[in-house]
Amino acid sequence: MSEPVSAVKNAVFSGIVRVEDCGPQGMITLRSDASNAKLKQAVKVVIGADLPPVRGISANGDRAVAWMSPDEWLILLPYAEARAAEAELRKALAGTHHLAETVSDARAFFRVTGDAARVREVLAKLVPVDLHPARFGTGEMRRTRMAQVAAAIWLESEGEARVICFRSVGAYVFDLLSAAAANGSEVAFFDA
Amino acid sequence: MSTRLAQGGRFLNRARKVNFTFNGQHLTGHEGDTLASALLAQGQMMVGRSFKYHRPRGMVASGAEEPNALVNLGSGNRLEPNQRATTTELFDGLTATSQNHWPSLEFDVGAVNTYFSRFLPAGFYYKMFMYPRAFWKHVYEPFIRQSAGLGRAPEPHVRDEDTYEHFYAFVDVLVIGGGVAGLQAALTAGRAGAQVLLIEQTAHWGGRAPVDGGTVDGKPAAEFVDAALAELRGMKNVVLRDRCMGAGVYDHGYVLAYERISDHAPGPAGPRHRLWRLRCKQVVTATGAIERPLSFAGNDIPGVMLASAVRDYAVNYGVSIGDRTVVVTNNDDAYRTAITLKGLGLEVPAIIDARAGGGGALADEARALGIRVETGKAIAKVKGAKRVEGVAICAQAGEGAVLEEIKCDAVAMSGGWSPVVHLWSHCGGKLTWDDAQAMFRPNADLAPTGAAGEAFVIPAGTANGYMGLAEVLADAAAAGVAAAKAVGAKPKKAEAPQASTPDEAPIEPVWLMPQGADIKLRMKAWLDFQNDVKVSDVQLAAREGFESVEHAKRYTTLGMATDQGKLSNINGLAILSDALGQPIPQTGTTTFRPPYTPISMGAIAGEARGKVFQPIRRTPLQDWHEGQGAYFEPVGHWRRPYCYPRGEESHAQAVAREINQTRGSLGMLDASTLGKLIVKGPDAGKFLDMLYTNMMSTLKPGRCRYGLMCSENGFLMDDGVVARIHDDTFLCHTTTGGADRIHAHMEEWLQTEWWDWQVYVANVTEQYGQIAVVGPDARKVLEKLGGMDVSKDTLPFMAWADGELGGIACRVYRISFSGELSYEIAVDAGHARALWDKLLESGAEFNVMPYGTEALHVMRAEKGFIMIGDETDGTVIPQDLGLDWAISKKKEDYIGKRAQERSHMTDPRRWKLVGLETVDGSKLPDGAYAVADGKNANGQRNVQGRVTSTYHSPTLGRGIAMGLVLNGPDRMGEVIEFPGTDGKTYKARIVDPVFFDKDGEKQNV
Amino acid sequence: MLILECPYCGLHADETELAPGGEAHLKRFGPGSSDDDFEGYLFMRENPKGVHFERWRHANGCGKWFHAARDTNTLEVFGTYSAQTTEPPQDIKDKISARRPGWTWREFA
Amino acid sequence: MKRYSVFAVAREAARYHTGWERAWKSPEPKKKYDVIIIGAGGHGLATAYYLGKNFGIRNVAILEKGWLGGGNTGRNTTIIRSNYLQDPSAAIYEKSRSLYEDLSQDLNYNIMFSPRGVMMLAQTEHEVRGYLRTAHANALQGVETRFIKPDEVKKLVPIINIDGPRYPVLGALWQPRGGTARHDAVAWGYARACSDMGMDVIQKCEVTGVRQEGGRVVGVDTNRGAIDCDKLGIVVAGHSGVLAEMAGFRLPIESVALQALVSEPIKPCMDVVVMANTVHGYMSQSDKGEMVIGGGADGYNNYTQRGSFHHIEETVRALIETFPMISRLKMLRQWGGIVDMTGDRSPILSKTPLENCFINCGWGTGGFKAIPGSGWGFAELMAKGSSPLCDEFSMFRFREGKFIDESVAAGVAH
Ligand SMILES: Cc1cc2nc3c(=O)[nH]c(=O)nc-3n(C[C@H](O)[C@H](O)[C@H](O)COP(=O)(O)OP(=O)(O)OC[C@H]3O[C@@H](n4cnc5c(N)ncnc54)[C@H](O)[C@@H]3O)c2cc1C
Ligand SMILES: NC(=O)c1ccc[n+]([C@@H]2O[C@H](COP(=O)([O-])OP(=O)(O)OC[C@H]3O[C@@H](n4cnc5c(N)ncnc54)[C@H](O)[C@@H]3O)[C@@H](O)[C@H]2O)c1
Ligand SMILES: Cc1cc2nc3c(=O)[nH]c(=O)nc-3n(C[C@H](O)[C@H](O)[C@H](O)COP(=O)(O)O)c2cc1C
Ligand SMILES: [Zn+2]
Repeated sequence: MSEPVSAVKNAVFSGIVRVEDCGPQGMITLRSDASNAKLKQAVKVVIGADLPPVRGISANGDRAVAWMSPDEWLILLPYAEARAAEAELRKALAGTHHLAETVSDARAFFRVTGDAARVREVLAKLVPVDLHPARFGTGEMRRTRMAQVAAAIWLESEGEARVICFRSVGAYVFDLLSAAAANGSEVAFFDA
Repeated sequence: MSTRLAQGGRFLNRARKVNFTFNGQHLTGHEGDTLASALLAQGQMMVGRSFKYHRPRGMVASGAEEPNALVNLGSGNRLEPNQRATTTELFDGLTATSQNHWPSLEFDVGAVNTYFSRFLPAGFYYKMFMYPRAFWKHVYEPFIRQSAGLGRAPEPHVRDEDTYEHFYAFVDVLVIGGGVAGLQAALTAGRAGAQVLLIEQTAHWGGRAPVDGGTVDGKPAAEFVDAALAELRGMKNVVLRDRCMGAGVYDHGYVLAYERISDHAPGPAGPRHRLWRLRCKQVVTATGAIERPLSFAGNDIPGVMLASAVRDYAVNYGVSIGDRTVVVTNNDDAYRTAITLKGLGLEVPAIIDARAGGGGALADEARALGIRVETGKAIAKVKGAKRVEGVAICAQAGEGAVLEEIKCDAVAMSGGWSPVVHLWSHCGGKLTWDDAQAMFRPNADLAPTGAAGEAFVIPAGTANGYMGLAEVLADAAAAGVAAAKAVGAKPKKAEAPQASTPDEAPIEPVWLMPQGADIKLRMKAWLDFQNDVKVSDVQLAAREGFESVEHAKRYTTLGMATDQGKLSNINGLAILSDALGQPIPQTGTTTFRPPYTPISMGAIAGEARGKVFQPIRRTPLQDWHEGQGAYFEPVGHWRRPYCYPRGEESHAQAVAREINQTRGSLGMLDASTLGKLIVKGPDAGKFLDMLYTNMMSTLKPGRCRYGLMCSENGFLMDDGVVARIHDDTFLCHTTTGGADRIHAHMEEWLQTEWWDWQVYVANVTEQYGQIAVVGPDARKVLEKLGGMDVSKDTLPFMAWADGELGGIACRVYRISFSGELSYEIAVDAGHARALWDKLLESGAEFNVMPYGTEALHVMRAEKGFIMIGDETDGTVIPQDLGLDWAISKKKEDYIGKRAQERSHMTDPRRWKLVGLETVDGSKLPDGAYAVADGKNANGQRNVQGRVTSTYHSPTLGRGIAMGLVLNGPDRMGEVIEFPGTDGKTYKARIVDPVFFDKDGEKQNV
Repeated sequence: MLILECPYCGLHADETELAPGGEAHLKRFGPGSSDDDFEGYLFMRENPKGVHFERWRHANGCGKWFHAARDTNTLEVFGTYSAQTTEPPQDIKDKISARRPGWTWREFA
Repeated sequence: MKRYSVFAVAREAARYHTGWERAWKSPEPKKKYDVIIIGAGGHGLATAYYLGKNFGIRNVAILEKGWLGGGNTGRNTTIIRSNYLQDPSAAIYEKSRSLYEDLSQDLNYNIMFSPRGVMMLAQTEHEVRGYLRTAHANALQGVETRFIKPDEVKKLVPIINIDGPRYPVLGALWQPRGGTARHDAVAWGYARACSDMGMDVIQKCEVTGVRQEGGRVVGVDTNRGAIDCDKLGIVVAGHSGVLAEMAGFRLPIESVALQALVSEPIKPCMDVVVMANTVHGYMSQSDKGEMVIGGGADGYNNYTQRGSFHHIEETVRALIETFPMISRLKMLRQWGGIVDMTGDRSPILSKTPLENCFINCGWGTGGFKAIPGSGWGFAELMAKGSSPLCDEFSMFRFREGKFIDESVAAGVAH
């Protein structure tokens, strides 16, 4: 098998924050009724993390599960492990109505790092989301609109945000984030 | 002459000089100057010409309300027309030119209009220029247009070099206006713990109070401002922002704020403007008040200025407007100007107070300074043309009989104050007329309401109609408390600092000066300085039946200029009310609309320009296409290669080459944009039976079926190949444009109609790159890569299989849109390029070529396959296209079935799909219609069909087309006529739409 | 610029995250239905200046459809609720009655 | 009525314009009229005018709840064109456009019809084919249009950016005698002419109920009392749903906000009307110098005459991309109107389930251009019960599946 290529391979921009492509990332879309008795266990066993609460993301090392909608989760894990995990999930959920599809290649994935307030404000230039530290913190997965496309964001830690979008608009989102991070464009709204 | 005073100027840093040019002339000002104050300091009072009569215009105001002092700022890629000199902070290298004159500001040919002004009253153009008819287009309109506009239009090739951005912020309390009221409201709300954003449009905090005087807790107002700022800056829950204007208040607490980041210091990196898109739980509008001019003859002559502005220039910028300033007023506030000027050693020959009883404590103070005060008097007329030379005085109660002339070079006028209620009003806040103070003020009972029906805007200070400093602070503190409470904070009782100002005598409304001014005076008494609307114009409108204030506005253009009537509206509607003999509140105001002052288009567009104007969707092979110099066509947000021209080839030649190669041997297409939707669950088959017109539940795993989807309205909306993956899993291909639409369509039906059906849908469009390998040598090239059995028996037509090719995992569909032996290979997008490269490499011996969308279109047309968007256009049903075979007769229901039973849908006269071949082999023009005999009731030529797609077929060496024709399928062989727009008529024969390989032998090998 | 609470995410979503979907609680009429019923279902719309029930989708969010009760004249939102229901819930109807005494729903036919 | 002319203006100038008479009277409503028209927008007034002019029906009242012309007629971007695709549309819009040509003279009121040309840009291959189709259709419909090449586009509109890069201009559908007119003047001119014919234009008169007996309309209730009539025409655009409810029927209509904005005035720089539908923006320059810009419609029912700001953003960024030189111009004012959108986005000119009650609505985002033609046809429909200009626009077409859909080529409505 060839080496997988991410949407905006190795892209990096440095301005008031650093924006970079995270490279290939394993992802699985998992759909099931939240009340499915096997679901919690399946996720726990395969990913090692608990099902997150509404809008949550719960991690276990390099694996994580994010709430996407009442009957949908996104599973994050190393790229190479996605297909196998998909199969395991299917097996664990066999006999119940569910869907598990690998979507690693369908997404672009970015990391935005730097001063905590700067990271928030770069995102706040693009998403209609209240990113005030009092109301948005780590552990929350936010699906939203980023300029003209759909995206999901969360804080890995203060000073490090992650952005997921569709692969085809990866370059667009990278360019957006870079523009928002242009030197001289500090907002200083979250600094107080 | 206006000039710089030796001392004073709160805002000035006299130590730093700033160089700029005006109309090419090199001038200097100081750091802290506005362009207006710097020009005035240089004696440059006249800065432009009015819109209609090209009258000389000078500054009348000192801030955002300025109607006259508009300049072309900068040049070339940085030219900004209509920039207000009064809000333009001076910077080194600033260049400005004056507007609306030819050949020069001083000598303007257009000024002849002023002599004809008698012939050009409000609305004159509705009554003239009608005869002879042809003259409108060729004489009148060009003439009118020539004189249109104010600022210079940027050159066609101009590209703005600056960047712009947006910022989303969510706040508990937004306070708009950084005067004492805004500061106090922010303090109160901030102390209560609410999260506060305080914005101020200028570069200075404190608003009018430091200029107007008064004390707060025994100290000068300026000290209160400093202390308040210090405290606010220390609060973690408060953000302050200057040069940031509240531009508009919208529904559900949405507010736009316009931050001018680098207008005052262009150059360094970063955006020029930032548009804040705020969501606020509560908005406090502490936007202050705007002084009104008085309407007397000649009130537009340069040198006549608002009294507060005269004061501002003196105190803030150390600029005197004249050596001898006559003050004219109907209220006490203007006395402050006289007192200030006198204190600076300037002459104030008289204060003309229209009130018979005159003023209060300030009047006494003025008199004590030796200023002559005339009460019950008015200005009959201002003398001068390009500059005030004197005023003629009369009794306010009379008709203008001149009592005396006073020499002066400036007039400071005050007609009272109007609270800035714009932001309160944008989103539905109502006003009430305050008779005692002669002003409209916010009606607190009819505030704008938000998402929960709650009032979300609170006016404060002068913006709420409170004029005295003490009242202003008390009201602002109360507003801060109310706002804090509304957002759930726990404010202490409003404690406002104690303020004191001299007692003032009440204002007496003066809408016309003198009260009985005759028509000649009224024709010279300006209401709207920029648009040249005079008292007589509004009176004319009333006389002609334009009684609604909205009619009067539109008929006279009052308030429609770039200042949006900040100075003129109230005066205008008072004149209108008087003319109609009705009280002012019955007349009402026109509608306040955003933005408060104009905001740049660049800021509105934000970051969305150039590269990120719109998302461009890229397939995993996009880099390769770009590298090949493909010619792209936009399809939705994708850009798909239309063809890959080589060397000097034309597009048509490239397309022909690509087709010939593909049909002859081997071609490859990037089909990644096709939608791919996984539909899974126990009810997936049943669900797809409802979505497609054909039966999908009977499809066998491992097999593919072409399907049609209709809207509930019966029209064909999408098509594509469905593959059954497992018993409970299907993969539905959609058109390129259809992926998101059809995904949403499926979710909609599942969530809102059949929510008890067990089906999940996932959009995996972008998970896969999809490569079509097409042509007689297709199998050979796959076999060469090796890894899976792609033989006819193992992988027959309309089957699919999972496997590996050249070591890359993939899924191969044997489907064909070209009529050739064809494999569509889906591969994880991250590996698509690798597979593509391998295919190119092993296809080299077959001279493999990529082909673009146009070749795809031609090849499908040669085969008579329909294309969504060509054969369909939203009005076509599958039955029109002879696709009855794909409409299940067994199903009771599918989306669109009921609609297709309606009388017009079953009408035998619906046009049906046929092939068309020109008699001479040429290509039928795109979009041509077939004519029938006669004309319809509306005199239009009858038609009997139209071309839906048409191409030159390189395979057949002739033009081929498809079309919808009345009774078409029954008229095979008949020749019908298509008039072109080129004057020719094209004759075409009705034929079978399958032009090539009718029996499908090529694809079935 | 509306804000609606997505009942699934529990978020007050900006209008730009949402996609509007027209009148709510339409009853589908399929094959065999009368012309009147079909026309009523597919085209005829309540278009009140006042209380309106409508469909929205949290398109740039969880992707779920939901219902909103809103006043088209003041843009007040009385509440949002599940899409999987054929009628507005009683508590929302009560809330509307409190704020808009005398309002009716689908009385007019 | 005293005629308007340059001589009249000169005469009046001599006496300081004190002698002008009212443009329209301000009568009290009578007890009964032959015909009542609800709504003194362009369409209502034009209907009344042609009822009088073409059919001699002059005992007519036009009832307006606010100020005449204050609805969408007073807030639209004034584009006039007739390059529509479908026959019924082309017929009524071209009739309208041709009436506009002489309207100033006909009404003796300068409505400033400016046939400066309307250009609809083709920015995708699909749009090119769509406009070629329209051009062919127009040729057979007697509508003068032409598909032009990019270089001609650039010549006509020097400020346009034809090279993209995102959406290069591939050509345009050009209607040389499309253009604009002064929107307020259209309402005022018709009102003056109606008033002059003896009709009553009654402002601040809101219809609050439609009275019927035995399935026929007999009159209306208003805030100024009940008024009887033999025939009723409902011409209230965004409020059609509200009036239909009063009259006891439903419409395939939803009312939504459509927005527009103007820039500050600048010296003339664009001589034609340009519509760029791929990116959703259109722009013209008024005779006063503002750039007049139309935005998109909201997707939700709304009666507030405000809209959601993101549509303005979308439009402005599209226009900056198309006309880069506007980036440093400033938006002076933005506003909204409530437009009545039908199921196929084409208008309704129709009898209704209530006898003698007629409705003219559904012009949505594009009815200013149709005012004279719609008035002409609707008057005929009201007077005679049928009109070739209107018959296809029946409100019953939806149940038959007989749509008049203009969006099919690359068309849009404005
Ligand atoms: C922003 C915008 C841009 C547009 N751009 C264009 C364009 O460029 N070109 C184009 O051709 N069209 C355009 N249009 C559409 C066009 O403005 C309308 O189609 C047209 O003006 C409708 O005219 P009308 O007479 O039917 O309605 P209106 O002018 O709205 O008149 C209806 C009248 O009915 C009155 N009314 C309502 N209810 C009652 C009642 N109960 N009792 C009494 N009176 C009542 C209203 O007050 C109103 O005055 C645009 C519309 C908008 C909003
Ligand atoms: N006695 C009188 O007749 C009279 C009249 C007017 C003002 N005053 C005095 O003026 C002071 C009023 O204080 P105040 O705070 O109410 O008003 P203010 O005018 O002092 O302050 C208002 C502030 O709001 C800003 N502003 C206005 N619109 C804005 C917008 N859209 N966005 C951002 N900023 C905006 C202005 O630039 C100004 O700084 C008091 O000292 C009062 O006594 C007296
Ligand atoms: C074609 C056209 C041109 C306009 N030009 C101006 C203008 O130059 N200045 C202005 O203030 N408003 C202008 N307007 C907007 C009107 O002032 C007003 O906002 C609009 O008619 C809607 O009315 P409303 O805001 O009173 O609701 C224009 C409107 C139209 C339709
Ligand atoms: Zn949600």
